[in-house]
Amino acid sequence: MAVGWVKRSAAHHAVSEIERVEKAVLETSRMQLHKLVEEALPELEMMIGWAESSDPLQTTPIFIRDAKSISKLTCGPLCSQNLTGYLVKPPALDSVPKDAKPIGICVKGCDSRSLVALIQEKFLTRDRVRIFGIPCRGTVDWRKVEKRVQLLNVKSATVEDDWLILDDSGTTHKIALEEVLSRKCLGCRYPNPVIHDVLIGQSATPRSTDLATTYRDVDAIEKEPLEQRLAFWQSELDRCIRCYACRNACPLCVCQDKCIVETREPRWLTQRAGIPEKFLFHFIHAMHLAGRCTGCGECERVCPMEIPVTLIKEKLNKIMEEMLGYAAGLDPDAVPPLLTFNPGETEI
Amino acid sequence: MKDLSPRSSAPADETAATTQGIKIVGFLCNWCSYGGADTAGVCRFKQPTDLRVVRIPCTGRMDPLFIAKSLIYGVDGVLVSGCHPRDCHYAVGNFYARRRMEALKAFLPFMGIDTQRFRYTWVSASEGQQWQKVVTEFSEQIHRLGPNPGLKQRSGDHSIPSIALR
Amino acid sequence: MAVKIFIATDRLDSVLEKLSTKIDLLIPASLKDDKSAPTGFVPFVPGTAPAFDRQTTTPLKKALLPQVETLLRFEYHKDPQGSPKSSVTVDDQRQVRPTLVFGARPCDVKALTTLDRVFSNGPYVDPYYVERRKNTLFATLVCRQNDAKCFCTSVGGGPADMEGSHLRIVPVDGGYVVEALSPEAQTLLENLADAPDSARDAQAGQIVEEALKRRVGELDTKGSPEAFRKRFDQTDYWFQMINQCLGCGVCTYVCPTCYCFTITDEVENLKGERLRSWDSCMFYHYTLEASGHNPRPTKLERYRNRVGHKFSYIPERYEGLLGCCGCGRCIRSCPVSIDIRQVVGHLKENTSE
Amino acid sequence: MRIGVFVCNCGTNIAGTVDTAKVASEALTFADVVYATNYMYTCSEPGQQEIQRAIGEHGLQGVVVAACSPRMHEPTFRRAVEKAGLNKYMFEMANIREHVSWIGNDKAANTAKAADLVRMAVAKLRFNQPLFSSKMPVNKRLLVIGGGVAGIQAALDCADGGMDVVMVERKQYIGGKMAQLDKTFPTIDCSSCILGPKMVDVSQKENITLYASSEIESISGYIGNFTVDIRKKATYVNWDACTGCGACMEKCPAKNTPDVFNENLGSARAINIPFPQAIPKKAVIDARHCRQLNGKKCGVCAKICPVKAIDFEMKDTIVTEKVGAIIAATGYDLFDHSVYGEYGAGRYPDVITGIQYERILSASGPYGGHIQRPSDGKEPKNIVFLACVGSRDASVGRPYCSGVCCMYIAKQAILTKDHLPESNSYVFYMDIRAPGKNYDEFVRRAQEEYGVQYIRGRVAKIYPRGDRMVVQGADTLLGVQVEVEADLVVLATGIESSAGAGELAEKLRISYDQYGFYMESHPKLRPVETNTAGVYLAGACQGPKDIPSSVAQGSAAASKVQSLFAHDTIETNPQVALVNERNCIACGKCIQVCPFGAIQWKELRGGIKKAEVLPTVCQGCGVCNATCPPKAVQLQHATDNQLLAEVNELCA
Repeated sequence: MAVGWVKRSAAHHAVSEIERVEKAVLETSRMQLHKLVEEALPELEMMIGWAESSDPLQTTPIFIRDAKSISKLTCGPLCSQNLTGYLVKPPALDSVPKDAKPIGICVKGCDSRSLVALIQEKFLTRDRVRIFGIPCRGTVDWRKVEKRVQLLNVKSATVEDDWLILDDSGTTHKIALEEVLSRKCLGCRYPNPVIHDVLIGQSATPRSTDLATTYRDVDAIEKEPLEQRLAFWQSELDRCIRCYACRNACPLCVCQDKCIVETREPRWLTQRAGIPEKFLFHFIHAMHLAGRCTGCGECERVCPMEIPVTLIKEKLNKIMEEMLGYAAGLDPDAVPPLLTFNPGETEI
Repeated sequence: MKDLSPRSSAPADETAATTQGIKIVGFLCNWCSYGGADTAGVCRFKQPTDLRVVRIPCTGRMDPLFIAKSLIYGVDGVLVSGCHPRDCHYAVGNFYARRRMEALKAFLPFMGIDTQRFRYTWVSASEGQQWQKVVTEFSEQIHRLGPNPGLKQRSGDHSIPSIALR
Repeated sequence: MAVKIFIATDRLDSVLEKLSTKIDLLIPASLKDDKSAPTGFVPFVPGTAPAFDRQTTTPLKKALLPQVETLLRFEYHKDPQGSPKSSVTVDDQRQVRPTLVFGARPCDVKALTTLDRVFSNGPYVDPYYVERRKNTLFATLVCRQNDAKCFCTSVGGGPADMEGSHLRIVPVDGGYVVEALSPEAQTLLENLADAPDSARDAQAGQIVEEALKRRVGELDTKGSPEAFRKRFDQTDYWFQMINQCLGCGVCTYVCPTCYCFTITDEVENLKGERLRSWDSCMFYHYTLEASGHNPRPTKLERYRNRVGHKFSYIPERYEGLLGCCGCGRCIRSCPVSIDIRQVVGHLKENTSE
Repeated sequence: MRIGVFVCNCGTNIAGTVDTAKVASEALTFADVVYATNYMYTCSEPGQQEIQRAIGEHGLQGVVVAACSPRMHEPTFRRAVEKAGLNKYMFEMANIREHVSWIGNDKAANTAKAADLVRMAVAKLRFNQPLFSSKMPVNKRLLVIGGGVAGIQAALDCADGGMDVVMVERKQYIGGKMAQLDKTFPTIDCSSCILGPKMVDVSQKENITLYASSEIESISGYIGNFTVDIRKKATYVNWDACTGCGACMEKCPAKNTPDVFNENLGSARAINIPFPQAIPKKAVIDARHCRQLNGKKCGVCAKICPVKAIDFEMKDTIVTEKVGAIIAATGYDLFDHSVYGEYGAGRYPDVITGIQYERILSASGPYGGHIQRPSDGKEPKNIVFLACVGSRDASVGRPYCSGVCCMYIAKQAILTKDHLPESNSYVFYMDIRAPGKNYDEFVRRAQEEYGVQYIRGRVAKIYPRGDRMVVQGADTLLGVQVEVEADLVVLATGIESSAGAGELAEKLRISYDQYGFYMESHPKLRPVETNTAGVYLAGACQGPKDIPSSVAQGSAAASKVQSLFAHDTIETNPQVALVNERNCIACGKCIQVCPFGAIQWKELRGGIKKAEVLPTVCQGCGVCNATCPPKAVQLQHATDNQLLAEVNELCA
């Protein structure tokens, strides 16, 4: 699991230097965030960030309009949600007039790519957002934590150095952060926001700089024979309960209520709950994101049935990178590759 | 009309016995490949009978989801054919289609669907012989693969070994 | 004297196998080969390891209200002249086999009381539900460990609440003490295993005692129906509480008391079937009217309805019964950590403002 | 829906290998099919009447005909059902002839396939909606792009018919390649004598607006309503003032300006009127060679010009014209023979091209019509002509025949003999292609009357020996190697598409082949139409052509335009995309991908944006439909539900 780190021992050394002061940095980052938001808030319509929830292991998105609430803002490895979807999905901003002040938003590296994609697709103009970029060393997957230790009533969760420290009804669990990071984080190439107005904290070192590391899980699937892959996906997708959390959490699934998996006009899917329906639903989700997905992993994070749905999009992302040399969410002026063409590419 | 077909390339009769149950859907653009299929017919170029053609205005109309839907729901093969690049009736429809279908082609096997069940090709309205070749080859390929196993696994089988991810 | 047996942990599989010859069994189990994977109630086949250590990810309700069920099949018949649909045959035959749910949790079983009120107590009796309900027995596990998201006693249940259960399963050292709570359950236990020794019997009794006393959750739902009505039009409140909601259907699909459904006819040529499938009030299409108008156009109205339904409309309609069993699944599964306890709890705060 | 199915026997064409009665009886078992029958010839008058009778008798709301290709008879049957009161789009065809009966002999398999195709057609028909055309006005002005002989012919025909014509020519003169020719085959007519009057006509017709030295900047709109931006390139001479007196040319000191009109055989001046009969007869300054424009002190022309027409500050300007139809007549270019290293790759001055030889032969050419060698001005004795230089040669990417070279070589050889009776002409050729009227006779005259020596074979090498060129080749008829010492070698360079043809095609939204020639709608039956309504083709832009064919096509295109302009309005095709505003999420992807610019933003009350299809611009390709994520854009008559219905029949 930690191979990526061990391999690059030189980088590792430099990184751990930073991590030694991680807790302090985290605290400082949080304070820095509070200070910057406080300064900026009068010029903002609203600030979207993370706040602690009733579960210390998970944060919840928060929408701040008054200075009183700024103290609730937090940042760090427990802030897993990608907030950018709120900028474009109703009704979060229905009450915000289009000519109003900009909206402040906290983004991690991966979130910032979603933002770029949204700007690129003109759902958003750059001047409508004030971007508080937060370099990220990976976010905690609470399900991985629960698989390591049985938790009853977590009172607090803190990150110190390379460790996640939990106080569970008097018992203290010390878990290596590396072991409980989200799957998508382990192949992350863009831990630092690619677009931002201000940057909070120190920049992070990418865990991957090559396709092989980023798409290691895709390769793991591809190593299996075809029948095995089919069996794997049938088994995984069979668990799908069609709650559409993956779709709704995706910042680029902009159709939302008009999504064709629910409409009758046109009618792509029936109400049947067979594996074909589930396959087609996930095909629709994936194909609609082909060349657009920024790999933020929200779809997989929110799945109550723990289906590795991001993996499906990862494969398409890999195809786009290998076939067309395109990675989404990096260049606000680029055209998504399936919305354009090149007459010359006879052998793509 | 005189039968112009070269006798040697008439595999239909021999394969007819094995065509039972195999169904191939062909999405053909109205301007080129549908015309090419017509030309092949006019020239009496014999072809296997498994193909069922859906006429579409342009391969640009092809949402890859039509292909995915067909294969997921058990059609044995999908053949998409349109105008040659640069000959598109709508100038660029097939350029869009090419990228989208290439992406799908690379994607299908990841989900466990045999990419050999899907083929796209360019055949003009005058290329009757080429059409015969395409249909014959693709039909034979699907026959070699046999019926689409589809998503036969029963819902609720939890014994499938998973693949280790990070 | 109630019939009791002791099933040693290592004998569990064989006992269940024996039991499954008498009645179909549904047990909580992992939904893939990996033990830590999401769980749900699945038909028992020998070798399936029951997951008694934690609450299932998907709720028990699907045993009585499947996610999708065929209500009826129909076929049109044409005469040789092709007159359209000259006759139609309908097949609504149902086969419901007696089933025992082995290892349900008190909260899950408690939730069925809400479903019962809707489906069996009239004025519209749902034959599909009723038939399954009649043929389903529950062996309920006394809940020894709740987590931070459980709040069953806040909503009228409890970790040892056996209302609606036919058997009680008490996890003790080295196995389970299973006790019949109804006459039909007694016959099921016959010749299955020996009675527990006195030490284990006593331990079981002690565990039940303890569980009966345990308070789980601190939510106070008294006055919620009225508070909800006052809050109904306070958009700011709902914005503040649940603006982070994604509008997905996780909470409703994992909820053991949510029972909303949709009915569709799936027709192919002359044959068709009428399907009933779960629906979710969190979905746009749930209230979409044929005109195109949607009375609940955004997630604010939809989430408000979900809270109102569970904590105001149902209690007002059914003499204080709540549409919530306190299992905490919606909190556990919510992708953005919305805690329904907070939303309901805050209803009563400063309602005058 | 009450659906009727008509299965055509097509004599024995279908019934020979398909059990049509069985297909019909099977169709009766499909839902909604209330009537099904088979008929001998459904497309015949009685066959159509049978459909109309059944529509009335059985109250049919939709009709499926299983017969030949819809590309053949769909319009026939649509008219038939329309006459019986149905909307013509409540009709579907199953192709059981070209796609079934003619391609297999297994009757059982064919019958099953035919039944499947009928089932799919019925399934689609259930989702058909009546569609209605709308009418839109036609702007009766024509744009002709290219002022060669094809364009001139088209423009004059339309202008004679009373229509306004706008002609755009990128060179400073019209007349095209024909203006450079000396004589024309097979009649040896003087090219400028027969073209000249037509050019003068163009300049004198009041209803022709000529933009020379101009190019198409952009084109928007659609049939009946195009808007064209034309870039008038800076000529540095005010043409309104210029009288074409030529005084400037005489005094211009930039004497080393290449003479493009004379194919660089001589030199011109930086300010130039290329030939005496040029239309328009206006001077143009070549900015690359003008001393004044290159920072040197000069301005001689400005001083000399009696009407003060010189304007060194002139810039390109854009003018906008609105037209209802466009004829592309952009002509051709000649193959650049420098890729042939074995022929000297353009290094030898006495190895010239056919068009250069035309200029040499021309009395208004660089040598005043005297045949002489470019190198030393000597009269040549032995002249060798090479056919197929850049034609029928796949190795240089030109596998096609240029069609005119055999003829112009014969003409040039004949003219050579006329000019220089003592000379010897040799022609190396692959095959003689002379299929026109009096063409073959003409070639024979060259061989028999004029003693031109025709050698069948390719030339392997051309190299200098002393002041002569050695042409080495094979005579494949005699099977011997041949070597000719030539004073002058003429390469019959082939025809290739005009430079920039591709870019213009993209502006016109028409397709072009791999060689850059524009694609006609149908190679036989729609030779001057393109697949973009309102855009027509004339001349060599569509493929190599000689003058008679180009003129004929010019007239043909003009007649197409006139029949379009005979109507005040045109009916739109209702099989276009349509936005369901309720489902549109305003992502703009359809606008981004539409090849025709047919989708635009529309603002509803409250500033809500939605996509809107302009039905008159939409060509019905469906790229938007495939792209739209919520499928709010649906291509009428090929909607998702319609295609899914067809696919679903096969999934069962």
